[in-house]
Amino acid sequence: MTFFIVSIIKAAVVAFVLLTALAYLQWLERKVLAHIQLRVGPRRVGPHGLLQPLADVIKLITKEDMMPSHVNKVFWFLAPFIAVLFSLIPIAVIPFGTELSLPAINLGPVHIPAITTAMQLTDLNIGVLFILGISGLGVYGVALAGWSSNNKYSLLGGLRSSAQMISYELPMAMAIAAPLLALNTLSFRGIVDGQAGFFFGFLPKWTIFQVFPFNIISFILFIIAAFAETNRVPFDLPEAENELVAGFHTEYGSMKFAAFFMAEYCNMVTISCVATLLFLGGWHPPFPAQYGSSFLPSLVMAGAGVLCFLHAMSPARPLDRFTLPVVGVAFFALAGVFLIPAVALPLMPIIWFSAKALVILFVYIWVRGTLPRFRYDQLMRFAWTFMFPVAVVNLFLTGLVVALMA
Amino acid sequence: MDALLFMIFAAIAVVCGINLVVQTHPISSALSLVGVMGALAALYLLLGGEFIAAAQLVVYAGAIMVLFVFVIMLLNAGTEHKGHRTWAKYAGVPLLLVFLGIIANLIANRLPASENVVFGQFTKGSPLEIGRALFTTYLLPFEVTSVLILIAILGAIVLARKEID
Amino acid sequence: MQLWLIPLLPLAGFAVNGLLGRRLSKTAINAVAAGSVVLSFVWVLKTLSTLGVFGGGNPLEQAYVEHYFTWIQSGTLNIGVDFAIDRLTAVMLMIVTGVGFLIHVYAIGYMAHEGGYYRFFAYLNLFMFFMLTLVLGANFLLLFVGWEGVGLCSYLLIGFYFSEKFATDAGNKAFIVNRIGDFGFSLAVFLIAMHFGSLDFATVFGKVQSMPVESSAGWMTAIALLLFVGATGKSAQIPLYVWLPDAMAGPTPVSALIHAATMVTAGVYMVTRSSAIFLHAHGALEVVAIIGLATAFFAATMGLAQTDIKKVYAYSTVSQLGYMFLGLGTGAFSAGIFHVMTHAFFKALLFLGAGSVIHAMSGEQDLRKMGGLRKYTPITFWTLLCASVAIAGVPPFSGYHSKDAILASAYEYAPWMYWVGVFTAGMTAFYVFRAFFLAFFGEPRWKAAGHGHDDHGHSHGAPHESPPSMWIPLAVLAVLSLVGGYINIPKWLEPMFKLAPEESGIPWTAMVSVAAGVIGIALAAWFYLIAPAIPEGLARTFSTPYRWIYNKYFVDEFYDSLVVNPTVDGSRSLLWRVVDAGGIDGIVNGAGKTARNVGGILKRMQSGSIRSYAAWVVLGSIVVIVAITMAGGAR
Amino acid sequence: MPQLPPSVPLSWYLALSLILFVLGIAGFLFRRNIITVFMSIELMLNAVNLSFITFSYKLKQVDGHIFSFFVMVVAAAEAAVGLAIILTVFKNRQTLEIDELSSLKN
Repeated sequence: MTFFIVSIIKAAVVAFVLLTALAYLQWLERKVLAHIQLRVGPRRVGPHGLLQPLADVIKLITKEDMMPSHVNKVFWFLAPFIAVLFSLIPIAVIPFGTELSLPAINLGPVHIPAITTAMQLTDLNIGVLFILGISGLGVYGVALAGWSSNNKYSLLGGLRSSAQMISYELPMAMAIAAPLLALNTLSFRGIVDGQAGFFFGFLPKWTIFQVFPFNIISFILFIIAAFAETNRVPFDLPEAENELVAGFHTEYGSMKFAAFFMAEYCNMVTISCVATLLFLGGWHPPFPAQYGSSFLPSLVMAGAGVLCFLHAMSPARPLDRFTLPVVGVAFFALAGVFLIPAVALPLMPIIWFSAKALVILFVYIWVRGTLPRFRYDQLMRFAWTFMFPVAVVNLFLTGLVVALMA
Repeated sequence: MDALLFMIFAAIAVVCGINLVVQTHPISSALSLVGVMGALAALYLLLGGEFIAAAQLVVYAGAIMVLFVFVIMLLNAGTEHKGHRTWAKYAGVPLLLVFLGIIANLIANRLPASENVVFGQFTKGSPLEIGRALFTTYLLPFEVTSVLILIAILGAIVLARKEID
Repeated sequence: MQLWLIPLLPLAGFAVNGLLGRRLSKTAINAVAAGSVVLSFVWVLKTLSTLGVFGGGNPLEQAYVEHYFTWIQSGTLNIGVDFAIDRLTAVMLMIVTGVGFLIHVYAIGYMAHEGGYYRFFAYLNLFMFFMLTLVLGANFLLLFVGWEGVGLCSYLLIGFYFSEKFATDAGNKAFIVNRIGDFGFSLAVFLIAMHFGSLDFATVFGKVQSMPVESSAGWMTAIALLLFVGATGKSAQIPLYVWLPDAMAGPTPVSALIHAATMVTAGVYMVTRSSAIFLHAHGALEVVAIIGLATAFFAATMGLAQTDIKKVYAYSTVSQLGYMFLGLGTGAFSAGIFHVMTHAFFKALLFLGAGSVIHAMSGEQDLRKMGGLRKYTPITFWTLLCASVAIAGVPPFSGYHSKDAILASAYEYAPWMYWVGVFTAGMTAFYVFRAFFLAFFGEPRWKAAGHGHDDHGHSHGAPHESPPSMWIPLAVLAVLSLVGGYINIPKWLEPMFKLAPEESGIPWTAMVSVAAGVIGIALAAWFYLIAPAIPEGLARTFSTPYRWIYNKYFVDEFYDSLVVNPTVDGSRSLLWRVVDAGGIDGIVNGAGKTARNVGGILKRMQSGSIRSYAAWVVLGSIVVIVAITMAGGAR
Repeated sequence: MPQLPPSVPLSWYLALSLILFVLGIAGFLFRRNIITVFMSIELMLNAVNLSFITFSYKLKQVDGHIFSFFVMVVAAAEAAVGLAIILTVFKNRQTLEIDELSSLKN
């Protein structure tokens, strides 16, 4: 019985965190893009536009949800849900940290037994394959949306995305297979456990450092394929606005449009988590604890606090003189909290995990702000004449090395 | 629990299968087929076939059916209209019923009383086992299949080159 | 010890030259061809030294076997691909790779101006591969593989000048005649597999030795005789020797390597290898001895009157092979192998020398158009002299030792054989020196006759000495054929063939044979140096025997009228007109007609609509399932 | 309401596979769109796979899984070629009606 309750609680927590993260990921993207382009970005709603996502959600909900007359109704309705569904499912098998154990709590009548649970919804021992399969299904949403909108731009977008996703699934799968050869397990938890420890005491045993240098290559391949799988710049052909208006979601408005948006960001998050788990050692710190890796979060927090105070010295808006110090104090408080071992120990893994994932997400945004878009034939040629052969050769060489070392 | 899951997914499979047959639009048929495949994947998991379940999702639902949908969109095939009737149309139903009856009879009577399916009893379906069997006992078939795939790819390219460009 | 490297290196050379030769430069082709062979030669040396052959002690008492993989596994019969080295194999390996290497080097100079250069060397390497497989193979099947392979290569190389009709004909002849022998051989192999349930040398001979001589002499004799049929085919014995003289149509290095030094001795090797079987079948041994003797004698007589220098040496080869079989037949296996080695030296040298002469005469092979070459080609002269004295059995040169060993055992076996052998030795000395004198002494006859047809692509005035790549091998072989007799093969083979007679036989037999040789030489000198008129006179007085000899006893014509023409006519009239046109075509056409009629009926079912097909399939499957259920198949 | 058994007998899976197979045949027999027919074939293949897996469970051997894996691979190849053929047919005939593609006869 406790299992069910715990599971439900975990699911609720994960869902909440994920959805908030999605909303704020979008805010982050706008901010980073803005700074890349020397703009300021959202700033009006809340301090530094921190409430912008809320405003967006309200706007999207309250917009009129109109349905074009010429669409194929069933699928037109179905598509966004499919997209969101298959982008949300994979998060279920992604572990965020090690075991979390809470002591038994007695509050008079209420009695909660001691609980020890993994920071993960479920640990399939075919987790990797599961994610591959589900993300493979994600294409239906886009394809159906494109087809059912009964509009040539959308149709082209749908066709493009389906072809593109099929093409890039191969190199992606192979790039994933290469590290698995060394780790030889398919359960994410097992994979992360296989990356614990350090070479020569300082270099972490992450996958990318393991079968040098082939896993680095497969990591790069994986990231490229991930960009294509999530239809992000420079591979966002399905929604290339200057060719196809808005591609597969031309005909969608309000929440349905938001659903596609959410699906895209959710896919980004999932892929970043997978990359973190497969290649960047999951929640293992980048350098050993005796070099003080456990103090790093506190340091970062403190640094952020100091930064806030410095900004408060020369405020961009009059209000900042009061808001920024508050934020700074909050940061300092957090830094202090992270010095308490009882809190730090369980939280540390999550910190590292999300830090790595955030780095990859930042790369996503960075690339979007930097690179131009491919042409469609270039995209396909790149997939089949560069990615695929390289992935095959890389897989082969990795296997060779692993076999020789075994 | 197992029974419940079986019921649910079997129901999904059957409903989607019927839908496949009765729907007039290829796209709906394709999607219902995807539904069948998903349900079957779940049933495979119940039967302990982890790898096959995943492969079902990746290969069938993720690749083959996407290809179908792709082609359907490409040809933009509309709903079908009444064609002239062949004798098969009349002979079909009785034939099917006879077939169904015979096999059902075989399953019901001829099969020995089979034990219940309990989830987790059969553990040989893990990727490890499959891989071992695939690369030791079934190595030659495996390689031959790879050749087959290669030939299929070449054939598909040769056939369809002029269409898609 | 990686025995497989030995044959595989030449195979690699064949692959490179055969596949890329067209693009490679001549230097590269030479490097690959000769290099691969010298590498395998070196590997042979290394292997033997690792086995302690060159050291003291008593190495290789029993064979060293390497098993690579199971080739055929059916029932109890289990044939593996495995190589073995014992003392016999060691000798053969040394001969094949060593002489082979020398001849490769020679060929580089000799073939310099030929077309199809890379083709030639590819074939040569392939031949080396098969020959080494033949020698190394540790069971009859591998032996047979090598056997057939060398046959193929000899066919390819005899017909090397495929634009010339006579060359291709000679190739076909060699191939077909060998088929007859191989047929016998394969029958023997089947018999062995049937009776011993294995083809491994060790197993088979072990079983043979374990069983008493008297019992099962019948099929043992059959096996031995069938094996010997194979040997007669490959080693050009009566009645299957006819292909060897024609085989001279091939390039001279081929004649030296394949048709003198190595391949033709395969038969001797095979009989020696299966000595256990022969020793259990004395009738067969007797047949071997008699056939060998007869071949030696008649071939020698034919050699007397040949005018083509290579033909002379060809017949001498046949006759020497006869000697070897005489030795085997009289139980002196080691002596036979000894003669194989010495013969490899001096006969290869004779052919190479002949090649050098032909090279000098730019393609002329007719002895009557030569003469006086001594001062033009001194090296060839001296080397050929060495070879001639060696083959004439003049002590202390190599030919003397081996031939004497054979004759000694022949005397112990049956004196009359010995006397015939001695007479043959005399004839051998005679015709060899006849050719020698005709070629090198007397006044040049080639000026008058001019050069014959020139298939060397470059014509020039006076004969010229050959390039070093040709005369160096000559020199090496000359040395070998002079001193080769002191390599005491019979002693070395002692542990394998207990029955080998004492090396120092009755001394006077040796003297007599030597005397015969000397007499032969003297006669040759008298006839062709002092009084050149005599031979014509003799030919005129004994015109009938001379015509017989000159036409090789009309054996070819005899075979043609007896075997070839009947076969051709029979197949044309009966097989083609009646069996093929009537029977087989009738069957085929009938099948076609029936199919069309049936199809005409079944056509109705084929409505062309896929769904009806599907319905048919369902119907059919229902029927099948019901049938199976009725039969109780589906439980 | 009737109480569900904790687990179902093996034969139910076979029955399900049979039903799906028959549905596939039905689709093959009664549909006219060549792509739908093709999909019915895939449905049949899936049904067979299910029975493979089931028997593999019964025999406690992995072979059934291997077979169904091969079936999937072959199905993939078949889909690639078949769809290419369909494309060609459509290009030449501008139709997917199976009854109009009966040029095998005359």
